Amino acid sequence: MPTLTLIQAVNDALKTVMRQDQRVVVFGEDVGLKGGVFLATEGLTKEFGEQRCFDTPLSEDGIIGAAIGMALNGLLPVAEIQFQDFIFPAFDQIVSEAAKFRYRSGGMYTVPMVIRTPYGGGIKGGLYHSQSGEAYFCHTPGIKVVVPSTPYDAKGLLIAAIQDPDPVLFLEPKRIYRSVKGEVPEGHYTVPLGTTRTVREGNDAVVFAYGAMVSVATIAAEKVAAEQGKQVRVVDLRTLSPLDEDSVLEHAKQTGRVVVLHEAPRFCGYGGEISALIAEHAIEYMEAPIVRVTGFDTPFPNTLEHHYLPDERRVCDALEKVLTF
Amino acid sequence: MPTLTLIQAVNDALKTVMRQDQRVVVFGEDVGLKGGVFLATEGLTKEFGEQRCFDTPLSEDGIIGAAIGMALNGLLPVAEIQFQDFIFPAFDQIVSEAAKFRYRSGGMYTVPMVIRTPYGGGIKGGLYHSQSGEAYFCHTPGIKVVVPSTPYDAKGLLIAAIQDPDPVLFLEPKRIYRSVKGEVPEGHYTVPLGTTRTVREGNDAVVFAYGAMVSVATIAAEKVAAEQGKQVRVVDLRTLSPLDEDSVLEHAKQTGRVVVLHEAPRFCGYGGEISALIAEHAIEYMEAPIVRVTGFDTPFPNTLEHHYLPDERRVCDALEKVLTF
Amino acid sequence: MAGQAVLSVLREDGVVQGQEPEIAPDTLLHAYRTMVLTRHLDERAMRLQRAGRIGFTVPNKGVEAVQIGSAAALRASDWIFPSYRDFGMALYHGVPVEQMLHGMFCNGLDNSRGRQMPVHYSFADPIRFVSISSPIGTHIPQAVGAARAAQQRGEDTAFLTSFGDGGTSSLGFHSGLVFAGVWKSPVIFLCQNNGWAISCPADKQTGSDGFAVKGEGYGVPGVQVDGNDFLAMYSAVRTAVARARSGGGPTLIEAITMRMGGHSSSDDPTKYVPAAMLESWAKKDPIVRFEKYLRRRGLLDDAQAQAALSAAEAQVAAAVEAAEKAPLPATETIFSDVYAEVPPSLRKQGRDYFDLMSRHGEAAAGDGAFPL
Amino acid sequence: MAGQAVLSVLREDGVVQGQEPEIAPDTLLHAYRTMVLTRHLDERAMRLQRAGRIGFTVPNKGVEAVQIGSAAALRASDWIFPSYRDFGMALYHGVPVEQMLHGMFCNGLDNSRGRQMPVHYSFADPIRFVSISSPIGTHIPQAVGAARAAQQRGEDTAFLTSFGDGGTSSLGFHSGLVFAGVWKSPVIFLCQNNGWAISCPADKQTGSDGFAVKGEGYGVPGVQVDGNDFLAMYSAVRTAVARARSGGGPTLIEAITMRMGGHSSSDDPTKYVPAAMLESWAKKDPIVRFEKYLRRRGLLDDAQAQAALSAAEAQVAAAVEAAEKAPLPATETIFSDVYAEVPPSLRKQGRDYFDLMSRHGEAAAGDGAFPL
Ligand SMILES: Cc1ncc(C[n+]2csc(CCOP(=O)(O)OP(=O)(O)O)c2C)c(N)n1
Ligand SMILES: Cc1ncc(C[n+]2csc(CCOP(=O)(O)OP(=O)(O)O)c2C)c(N)n1
Ligand SMILES: [Mg+2]
Ligand SMILES: [Mg+2]
Repeated sequence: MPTLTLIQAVNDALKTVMRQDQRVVVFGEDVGLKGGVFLATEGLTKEFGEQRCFDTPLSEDGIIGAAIGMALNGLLPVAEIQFQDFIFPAFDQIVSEAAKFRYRSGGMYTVPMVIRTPYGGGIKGGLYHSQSGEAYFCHTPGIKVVVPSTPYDAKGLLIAAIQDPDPVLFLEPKRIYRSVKGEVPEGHYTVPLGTTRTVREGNDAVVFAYGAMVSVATIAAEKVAAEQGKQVRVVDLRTLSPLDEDSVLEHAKQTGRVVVLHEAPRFCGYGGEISALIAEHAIEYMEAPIVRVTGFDTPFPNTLEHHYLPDERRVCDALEKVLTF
Repeated sequence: MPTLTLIQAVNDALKTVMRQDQRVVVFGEDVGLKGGVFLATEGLTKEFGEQRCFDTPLSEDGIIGAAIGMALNGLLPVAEIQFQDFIFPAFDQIVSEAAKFRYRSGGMYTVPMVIRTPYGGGIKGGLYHSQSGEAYFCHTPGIKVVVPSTPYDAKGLLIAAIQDPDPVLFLEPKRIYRSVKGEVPEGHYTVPLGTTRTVREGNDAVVFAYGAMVSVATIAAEKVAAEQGKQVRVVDLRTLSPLDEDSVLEHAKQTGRVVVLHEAPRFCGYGGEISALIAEHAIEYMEAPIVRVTGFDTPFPNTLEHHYLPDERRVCDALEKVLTF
Repeated sequence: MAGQAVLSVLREDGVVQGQEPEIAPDTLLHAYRTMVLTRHLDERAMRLQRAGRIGFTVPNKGVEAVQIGSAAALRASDWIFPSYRDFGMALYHGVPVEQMLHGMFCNGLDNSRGRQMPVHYSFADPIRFVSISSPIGTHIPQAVGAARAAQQRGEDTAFLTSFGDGGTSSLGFHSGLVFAGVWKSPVIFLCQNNGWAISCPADKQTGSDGFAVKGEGYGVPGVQVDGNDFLAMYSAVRTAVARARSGGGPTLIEAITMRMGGHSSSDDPTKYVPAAMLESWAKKDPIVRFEKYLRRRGLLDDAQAQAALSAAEAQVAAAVEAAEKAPLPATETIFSDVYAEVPPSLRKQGRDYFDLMSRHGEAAAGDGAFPL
Repeated sequence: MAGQAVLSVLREDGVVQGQEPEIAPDTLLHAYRTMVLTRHLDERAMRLQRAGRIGFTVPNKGVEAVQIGSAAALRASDWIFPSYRDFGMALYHGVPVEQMLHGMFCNGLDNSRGRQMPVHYSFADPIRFVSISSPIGTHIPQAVGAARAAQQRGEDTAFLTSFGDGGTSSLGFHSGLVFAGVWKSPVIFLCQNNGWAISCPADKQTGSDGFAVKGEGYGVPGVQVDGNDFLAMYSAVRTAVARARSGGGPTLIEAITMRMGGHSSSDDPTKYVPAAMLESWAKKDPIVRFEKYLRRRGLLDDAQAQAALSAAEAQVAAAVEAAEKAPLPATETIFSDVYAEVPPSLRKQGRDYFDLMSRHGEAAAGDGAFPL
């Protein structure tokens, strides 16, 4: 099995589906000849021609609006938004349109489409090349939100997303595009949407994470194991919406001590949902406060981003809190 | 003291500030001659002229973009978005611009402005005239989010919002625009942003609510008092962001039993933040699960909206759960 | 645009003054009957709303020639991305009146399962009349995307998207035209300039002289048409459709007309529409004008005109009855169609709610009126 | 637009061929020196980036005449809503080079307190050079709003907003021009058509013939200008500014030029920019052309040209040194300037973090490079 980086796995997923299904088209700003600013779409125009992988004008509203139209009319569009920070001009198309087409038409008009976009911090991108906006979309019924943290999942989840009958926002943790490597099967396979993945076993506590934070959680868990002999479970949520709530509750009940980890600001962030779920359905199992480790409630800074981004220090600190409560 | 409806109080607030401060300008779609589709701005063009209250072309992006520019250059703009459902074309301007100007310029450029918009369900408005999008904005650092539930607060909070040095999203619960009446002082006064209001005393449990849900909570609390003799506290959060977290934690600790109530979908909704706060900082005081009563995780329906909207049945059921746990 | 004349074919007295398009007499009569039906349905809907039997409606009196003229130039295999005022287009292509009424009563037989407000229709058959949403302009780039799918497959389908004068300020107008200009999309952009965006007059909507000129900035040819002239509308759209099918790219058509009622059943236009303006437009009534033409050509007489109206009345009356009798949507429709499959978490939400109802009873229904 | 000629004043050899604007010799020389400084700073920034001393920069070689020509037509009391390539405009009006370098090093003396990426400047003095953000086009309607404030107060301030060919497809372009057309805003919309939006060529950005024509749809006059010709740029903007001040409304200026470097320090333009295209544009270098003109007029000689360059080098070198020595932003700047006052909840977050640092130590800094 070839070893690929996360972004190579994305590229491989696109090629795999495009070879199998003529209906799949890939487009966005600079995805053609240039192959995307991160090279996720490299080689696609060459292999599949300009009809199937092409550049668009600089309008995210147009990109997503057109993708919806294509999906309505029999294609399987995979639109790239160059940075998740630039998805907001398309917010209306996503929230008011893509997410509501099936509902408002009683299932008559549907929009199977994928929006791929790099998200998250850690690349010295400042306020506008670092944001994690998953909560905005997870709060929007009708759209699914997926975040891979390994090359294997990136390919399998992306293929599943493209084949899904509903719109899927596929958030790619750009910080680990090239730093994470792993074995990735050739050809077609899927990782089903709507399941979590246990990254590390342990019964003393659990950390829920996704994207680039999964490895931060794992490093922290290893450290705690080494230093204190406690075994911390790490769970990669990977489909943020619709969430496998049973799995989250199961992990929470089994460990009784929970840390929730993400890069986005804390207030009304995704972590709040995890805490709230547990506080409603498993509070009687909790042996400690449910602690969130997140970005701060500020815009994303540049020079000081290493303070803003949760790191193992902060996760270890939270684990200490829940383990010693 | 005159008795006004909530929308009359909004109108009164605008007139009061406009009389005192030339810098205040009011604009949006149909706010001029027509006085706004709900008549919130009735009479303003007549009293203050077309320079200070005027209609704009049909572009929310333009409305908010222009408001930002006016605020940068010495005016105090109060922009109306006709329905909160139509704010999304301006999402980029709000989230990327208004909320980040001060931060990114080190305080050199600031945007004191207010965005007023009717929100929430209960008027048979279906998917696009009923939504409660507060969570989107509360998750965005740099913008404040305010929701009045009484005429007194509507006027006092709106005046405070207009005088605030930062951008404020002022969400008006349109369902109770005319159904709620109350005494409102003439002339200038403010209700400071960042404080909660205890609507009903009680130590057996607390319901956190805002907007049109405050009266739903109160009706449910009365019912529980009448039927079970339990006294349920009702707290109106009224400034959703930045939230008075200490007050929330205090109420939670004092009662030990918490219900969180809102109209918006549950998943990643505002209620999750309240639950999560408590689960992190006051879980040891909890004598029951923290229960959320919310809209469903679906788009907002039309004919069946009375099922979608939390009513006293649902609040009573939740209170039963937390009181008997 | 300034220099270019407004396309018109029929004088107000029904005499042909311009280039008369070739249309089969049956088609003309079908168009006429649809215009009469559209007008009648529209009036009836307003009365139903005033009587509190439906919650809301959107008047479209005065714009029948725009809608039916455009629809007549399309094939059933074409697509329409309509705005909320366009139900005449669907009627022309044979969508049953009953379906329309179900959508006005938002009942269980409504295609949207009563989820949408009245008149926000979704039809797929006999013509694709794509699900209407309230946000202005969002459907415009969608039409361009749908057209791209057809281009990709080498089909000669045409795509018509319709929006108002106000709609030209929306984001969707801009992105739709940017993409269509570059992609040479087979799309007809139909701007219904009916003088008003709620209370905002068209000349406060744009600094330009009219709306057709807006095409130029995108490389999309624009044309102004007398929107109260069925033949002119048909001609303009037919020409644009022919361009679209043959790979010639998009066209922006500005239909100049007038909204003869309020913006919606919640609106009081007397507050802002000058009475004189209404009077002058009343003389240009598109149905009256078209009828005069048909009579001149000997295609219509009193009896046939009366028959058209009676047929419309009968159809609408039967449909109102059927729709009012139809059941409400089932409560579980709140939870379905969010996704293709109801996810486990949402299923649980639904189950919990049904459980709650079994203990606490049904929710109290509201009064059903949209207050504006 | 098709029929209208591109405004140009200087031939490539520096000979005046068009209408020469009246400009004081001192102004011409200040413009020249600023162009030289801008070019040098730009090159130096690229070398700093390549050496890993700053994380990112945005080349602007080739567009100095657009920037400096425009800036020279403004008063210090006017406002600029710039794009990320426009620092030459600020230099012209006297923003200190040191400030620029602090912004490139994102240090504690940077106006944004190191919160923004390099070159996303905020200056208020001596000219309002409004805080730059990365999202394309958002600043355009803001300029229109700021202009409305001036109109309201009866001031004759002009507002210039600058964006790229790609920027014309953005939402902000549309809404900005819609509002400006209706409000007759004193705004100069400067479209820098530098041929590319990253890798997307201008002719795949729009179906129109150029970008100036886009004004018509908004009732905003448009003009195409040779962007490598300082005198033409100055003339065009001066005319537009005069219109703006006198209540004549907005103008859309398309400056036709060429981005002679990559899109940013992360971009490899050889992948998509044809070499021949670069070569042909190299002959039109705006500084060389302007220098020829000044020499012809006897305003510049070898010694003065050399002095301009040496002065630029010295200023930049000193500024680099100062900026590199400056401290990092204080950690508490993460939490300030979110609101005018730090709210209690955020203050608590900050305190908790400082507390954590006291127990677990500082965070590990990253490598400081923007990878694209
Ligand atoms: C994005 C958005 N903003 C505001 C509204 C509220 N609204 C509904 S219709 C309308 C006016 C539309 O005018 P126009 O486009 O001319 O169409 P017409 O109603 O005249 O057919 C407005 C402002 C909306 N539906 N969507
Ligand atoms: C809304 C948005 N989408 C995408 C980007 C990424 N991006 C940055 S610059 C750029 C191209 C801009 O081209 P143009 O407007 O011509 O300006 P130029 O860089 O040529 O000066 C793109 C796509 C962005 N910054 N904002
Ligand atoms: Mg209109
Ligand atoms: Mg460019």
